[in-house]
Amino acid sequence: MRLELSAEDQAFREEMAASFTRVVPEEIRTAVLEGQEVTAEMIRTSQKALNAEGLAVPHWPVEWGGRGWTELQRHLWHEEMVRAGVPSPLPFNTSMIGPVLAQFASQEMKERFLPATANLDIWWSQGFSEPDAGSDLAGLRTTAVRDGEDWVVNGQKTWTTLGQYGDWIFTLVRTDPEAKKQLGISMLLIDMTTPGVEVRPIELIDGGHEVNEVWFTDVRVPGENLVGEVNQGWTMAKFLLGNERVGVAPVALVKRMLASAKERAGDRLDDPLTRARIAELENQLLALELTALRVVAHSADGEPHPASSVLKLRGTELQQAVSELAVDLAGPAALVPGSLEQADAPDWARRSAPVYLNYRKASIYGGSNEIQRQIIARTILGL
Amino acid sequence: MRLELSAEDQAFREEMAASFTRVVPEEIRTAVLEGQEVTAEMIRTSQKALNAEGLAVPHWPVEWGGRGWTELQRHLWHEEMVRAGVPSPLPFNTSMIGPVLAQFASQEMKERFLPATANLDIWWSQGFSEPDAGSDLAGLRTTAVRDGEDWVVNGQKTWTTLGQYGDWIFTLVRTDPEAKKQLGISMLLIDMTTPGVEVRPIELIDGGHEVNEVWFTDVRVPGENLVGEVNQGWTMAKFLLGNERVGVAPVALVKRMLASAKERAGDRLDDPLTRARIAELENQLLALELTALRVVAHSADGEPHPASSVLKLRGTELQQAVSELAVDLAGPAALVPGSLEQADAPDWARRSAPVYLNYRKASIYGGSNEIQRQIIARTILGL
Amino acid sequence: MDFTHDEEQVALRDAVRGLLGRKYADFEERRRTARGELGFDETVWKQLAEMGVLGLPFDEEHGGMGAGPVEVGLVASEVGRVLAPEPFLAAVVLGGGAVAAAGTDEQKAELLGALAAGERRLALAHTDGATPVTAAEADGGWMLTGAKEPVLGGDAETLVVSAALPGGGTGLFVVDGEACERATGPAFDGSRVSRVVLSGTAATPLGEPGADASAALARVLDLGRLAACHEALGGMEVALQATTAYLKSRKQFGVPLNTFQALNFRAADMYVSLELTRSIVAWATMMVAESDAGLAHEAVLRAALQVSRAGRHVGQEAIQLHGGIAMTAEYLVGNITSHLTALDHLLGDGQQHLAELAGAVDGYPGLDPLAPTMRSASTQ
Amino acid sequence: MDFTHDEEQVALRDAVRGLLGRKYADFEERRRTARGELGFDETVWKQLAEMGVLGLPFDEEHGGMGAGPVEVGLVASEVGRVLAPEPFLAAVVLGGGAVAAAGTDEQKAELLGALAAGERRLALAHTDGATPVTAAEADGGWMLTGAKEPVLGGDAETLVVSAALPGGGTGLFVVDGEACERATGPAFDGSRVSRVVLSGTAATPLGEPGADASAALARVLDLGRLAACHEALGGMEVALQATTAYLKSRKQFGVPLNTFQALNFRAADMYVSLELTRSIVAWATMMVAESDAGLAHEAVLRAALQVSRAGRHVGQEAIQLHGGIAMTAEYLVGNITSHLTALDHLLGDGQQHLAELAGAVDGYPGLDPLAPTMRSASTQ
Repeated sequence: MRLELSAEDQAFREEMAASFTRVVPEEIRTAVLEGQEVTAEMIRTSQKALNAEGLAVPHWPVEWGGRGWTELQRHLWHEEMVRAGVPSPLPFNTSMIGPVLAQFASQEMKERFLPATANLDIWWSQGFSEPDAGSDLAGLRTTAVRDGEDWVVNGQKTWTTLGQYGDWIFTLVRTDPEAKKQLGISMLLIDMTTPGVEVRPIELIDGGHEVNEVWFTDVRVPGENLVGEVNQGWTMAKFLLGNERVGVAPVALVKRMLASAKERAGDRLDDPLTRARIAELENQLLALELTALRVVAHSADGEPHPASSVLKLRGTELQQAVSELAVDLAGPAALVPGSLEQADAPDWARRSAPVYLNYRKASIYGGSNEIQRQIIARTILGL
Repeated sequence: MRLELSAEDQAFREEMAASFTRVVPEEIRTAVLEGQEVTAEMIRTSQKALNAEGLAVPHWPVEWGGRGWTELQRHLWHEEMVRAGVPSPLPFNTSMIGPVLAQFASQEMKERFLPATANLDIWWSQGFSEPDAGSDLAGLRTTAVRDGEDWVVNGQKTWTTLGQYGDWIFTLVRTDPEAKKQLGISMLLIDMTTPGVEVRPIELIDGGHEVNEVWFTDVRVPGENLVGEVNQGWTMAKFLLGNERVGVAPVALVKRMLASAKERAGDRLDDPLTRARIAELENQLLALELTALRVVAHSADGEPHPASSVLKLRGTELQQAVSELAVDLAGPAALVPGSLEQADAPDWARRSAPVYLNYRKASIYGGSNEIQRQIIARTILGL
Repeated sequence: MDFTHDEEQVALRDAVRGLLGRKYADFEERRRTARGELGFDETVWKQLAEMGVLGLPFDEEHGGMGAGPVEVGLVASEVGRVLAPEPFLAAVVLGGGAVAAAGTDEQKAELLGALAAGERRLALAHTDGATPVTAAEADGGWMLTGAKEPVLGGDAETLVVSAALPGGGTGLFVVDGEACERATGPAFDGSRVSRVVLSGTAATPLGEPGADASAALARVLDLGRLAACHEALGGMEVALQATTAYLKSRKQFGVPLNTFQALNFRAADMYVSLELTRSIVAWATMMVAESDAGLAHEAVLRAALQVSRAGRHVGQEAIQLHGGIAMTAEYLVGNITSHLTALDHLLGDGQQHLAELAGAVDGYPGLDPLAPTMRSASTQ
Repeated sequence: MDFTHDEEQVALRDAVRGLLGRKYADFEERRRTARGELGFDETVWKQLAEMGVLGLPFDEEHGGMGAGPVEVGLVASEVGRVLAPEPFLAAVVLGGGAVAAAGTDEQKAELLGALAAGERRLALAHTDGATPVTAAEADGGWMLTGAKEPVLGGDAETLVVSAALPGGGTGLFVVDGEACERATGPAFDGSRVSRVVLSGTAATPLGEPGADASAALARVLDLGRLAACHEALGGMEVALQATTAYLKSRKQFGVPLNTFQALNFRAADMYVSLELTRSIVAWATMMVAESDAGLAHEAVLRAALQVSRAGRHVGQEAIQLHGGIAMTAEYLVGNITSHLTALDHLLGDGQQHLAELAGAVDGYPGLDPLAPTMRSASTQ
């Protein structure tokens, strides 16, 4: 057992910290750190800057821009990135479709898409969920029917995050209506400017617009846009969903949130109950971070550590708890409308309740916390 | 809506409070209030004293000593009794077998048993649970086989509370081995001095001996000891289990525990976290008590109020939380052995951990809290 | 001891439920209305006036109905069930309540009469901004300076403003809304909330000029907290109903969600929270109706603490058990959670109430809701 | 950064598990042993001595093995897994630890040598009874007066007693167990616990006579807390294993308990608690091994806080998910819960640790376990 990082990893960590502040413009990082709105343009600028330095897709295969880092180094990369206020590279590009294409696509398709994906020249959207197809995808209804060289797509996707900015969308579509459940599904890449693609906003309870419905009406997609083989979609979907290891626990994000909350608490830190609440959260967060470190330190062989399933569950619970703390610290100021041009209530207080409400999603998406408990009970405990 | 009790109920409450302190010897009530050991003899003395004043079995039919009180009055009777430190009348007698006999037994059996049951001349034990028969009794294995006028009983009961003091035991026995599950079960009263009855203590994790195994080996029971009809046992068991309405939430008991804890907290009340914890528990307890009052105030027609299923669930949770508080208030003094003749640690501190451990049972027996949630989900919410 | 409502109270509840339930049965209608320029429906407001709801707690001689906290609670609960955007809490309970508590007979007749008739909305501007509002006497009149934010329903025609008096204590003043510098917008839950800036703004003392109105103000805030409890309770009821209905109807992995025991148990825990809250809110309502101000205040804090805890529990679980659908603005349940959060922070949250209660915890052996003092006499 | 054990450490763990696991595989054997006159098994104690376990953390020149907190933790965890009644925590970690921290070389050689050889047990008498123990000098020697309770393993041959020094500060003294008025019995979890009364009892200063040993004492208490964390962790591991095994095998309503999703989810939550605890305890162990006293103390408090929370959660749920069987003294799981409760209250409980941590919460922006100071430099 040894606590400190190896000299190499320590140097790596410092290099990351230095790189992020050097490479990504300060106004973007300030916006992130202060919880202001992060625009699509900022995300684009940041990712291009990262990519130019080889910091956007380090976990990809080396030939496509990956760096061959250890899991611990990837963890340090991610944590330092969040700590510096750098917007994470767009996950639809770097964690989802990128690795899938690198694994399953033809060489031609890789060359066409991977560099543009790493550099966010293409903004990808995810087209998996449908109104009646959740975690199991068994109810998937969007169809692609072969017509000559093309596919003709009809159906509806939902919960498409940031779909309003999407250039392309990777979709799961039913290509064999006879096959049962998850069989008969293929993955198709669709240019979102194609006629018949319509993005409709979904307003959330925090008043924001971050998810969308995407409708397909007789959308004609070239046959070459099929990824891998026909009816291989479920395999790719499983690969994609199991591939989001790095950053699965929002440790650095929650640390930043908690440190900000404490900084903003002001007088309320005189209240022993508030102090105790913060100390308790800090301790839980420390235990989570140490668990994340334990997982990455011992996942070198690519096998997921059993405790990794704990990370999302507790990470999102703590994220929610810290966002709830912020609302309590804001007090009545949380009610001051964000739309007022002048107000005494600070911006963070006026944003606190929308952030709290928005983070209710954290325990729902990306495999709900009930799914996580199910995985732990079944896979780890054998129940 | 009206907050205060009616003049009649208020007078009733005061009369109860006065009666209990007058009727039951002070040394018994002091022992209860200070959490000392309450001996079987104290329970006997107390119940006989109550019975002489008509305060032992007020909920029985009037002809057998009942008082025809409203549910609210029965609630007040119970709460004042606990508040005064009067040991509750033995539940096996007054809440379990008494009402069953009054409902199902022959006139002859009623006359033979009910007065002695009310007066605790007979100390009853409960013989329902078996190692493989829990809440559903489907696995009941103790058999009674007819032999002439008698029944011959073989088998084993378990979790028999205070069975070491039992004069008689009311049992569920399988009288028709062919019948399925809960059918083919009868209720038989067995004199525990009969040859072949053996009571074996079960030591619990608190070091105490309050439950037992009761073994039956060729125990010969007169035919007249059968309650009601043969194979009617399940009906009577359901009646008995559904009959424990009064006192289902240990409100007065937990109030007494919490008030004692606060009184004993001493310096630890300077700690704002301890104060907040107590204030929170008091508030939860208040909400529970008000719910109990709401239930009894509106159960006049004998129909259980839907919220009554909340009472056991929350009542036992609070009971456990308050017992945990007491251990924390005791601190290291909780580790001072109760067996030491001299110690600086007060008795309550030395008893605090055994009490805490003992009350882990509260959420298990009498219908576990999982069963309570099941009832709420299914019966009330229709899930 | 009686936790039930009498016939008249049931009739009131049914009438309000009929009106608001019909109007906002389709949640889309509620969203549309709340987003309109006024933020609520003027016709509904008039109908509430006709039903007597806008004058409910005020004396009949001032145009009111002479009803009490029980009736106010019934209405607030109905408002909470459908998230009706009409400013009952802001205008009637807080704004009108302040006038009723501190105004002269003349002021009551004028202001409460107009309020009850649906002709004039009131609002209570109490929470100070960065510059607390102070009152000064000048030229035989009074003027106020400072900022109030947030002011619930602060776009009302007439404001009742609390202000530090020159000689100490807190005064209440009537201010013409148009005379202030005001900005109004939707709070995160859609409620209309204002920032009100006073710069030597002319004001009329409510009640006797220069007199300390702290006690009246404290009473009004308690009435506001209590009404907020009822509004929250109505919301929680509907959130649980919607959740159980969803669990029964929604299928996942080919079976209805209520096949999953873990979800059902969590719904059962929501029910437990709800029932405990129902009991303590009913009790606090009776305490406010029947007890002195000190006991009433403590009872309100106790109810509000429980509402805070239960509101978070029920609101969060309602979203979680629904899943993504409850995150959308067009679905009622998530909006209830949002509104529960707003109500919890309007006039002090659970942790603040707990701190106040904890401060007094060593002053008595235990609580006894049946005793006139709420305290049990001794450990025994 | 490495959370794994090296080969030697694994060998130590296997050896201790072999010995204790074999001896107490049948829980009845553990009960019998704990109830015997001595309260533990002398043969096992000798075997532990032969394995070097009783001198594990002490310098080789004093008869020890020169190992560190990691190795002590491994042993404590094995003790916790089977609830071995041998007084490793009391005699080695606390009693021996005090001698190692404050004794002269001569004292270390004598006392630790005898301890390591299994010839003499030590105990630390630290928690004061009603009359705190004070030290006085007389006739060129020292004597102690006052009472200590509870003293874990206080029936040892030799006691290390903390006492207020005449000139202020706290001294540590070696006292012959027979020279005290002692009473020993089983604590609620079966641990042997004593009350020790000193009435002008002759005592030998540990280390330099009259010197303040507060820092050494604080360090020993932290080592004790840390070992208790490991003991608790071992217990929790076994409690979860037993619970999952029970859920798989026990039938109710005709089906195995693991048919019920709500129970499985609760077992999953136990696993979460356990894994988080495992991480922070491992970290605190490394902190104690590698950092200065201040950081080590804070790390121990943090681990102990998490152990307190998790121990209650896991211990309570283990009983609940088992049902009645876990309430019985002859079944391991309930006894683990009992022992977890004892460990939690031995040297300060979770709430006390939290209060200490909360006191410093505004002194730094956040925690960073990878930074040498444990503090993150700034919000960024």
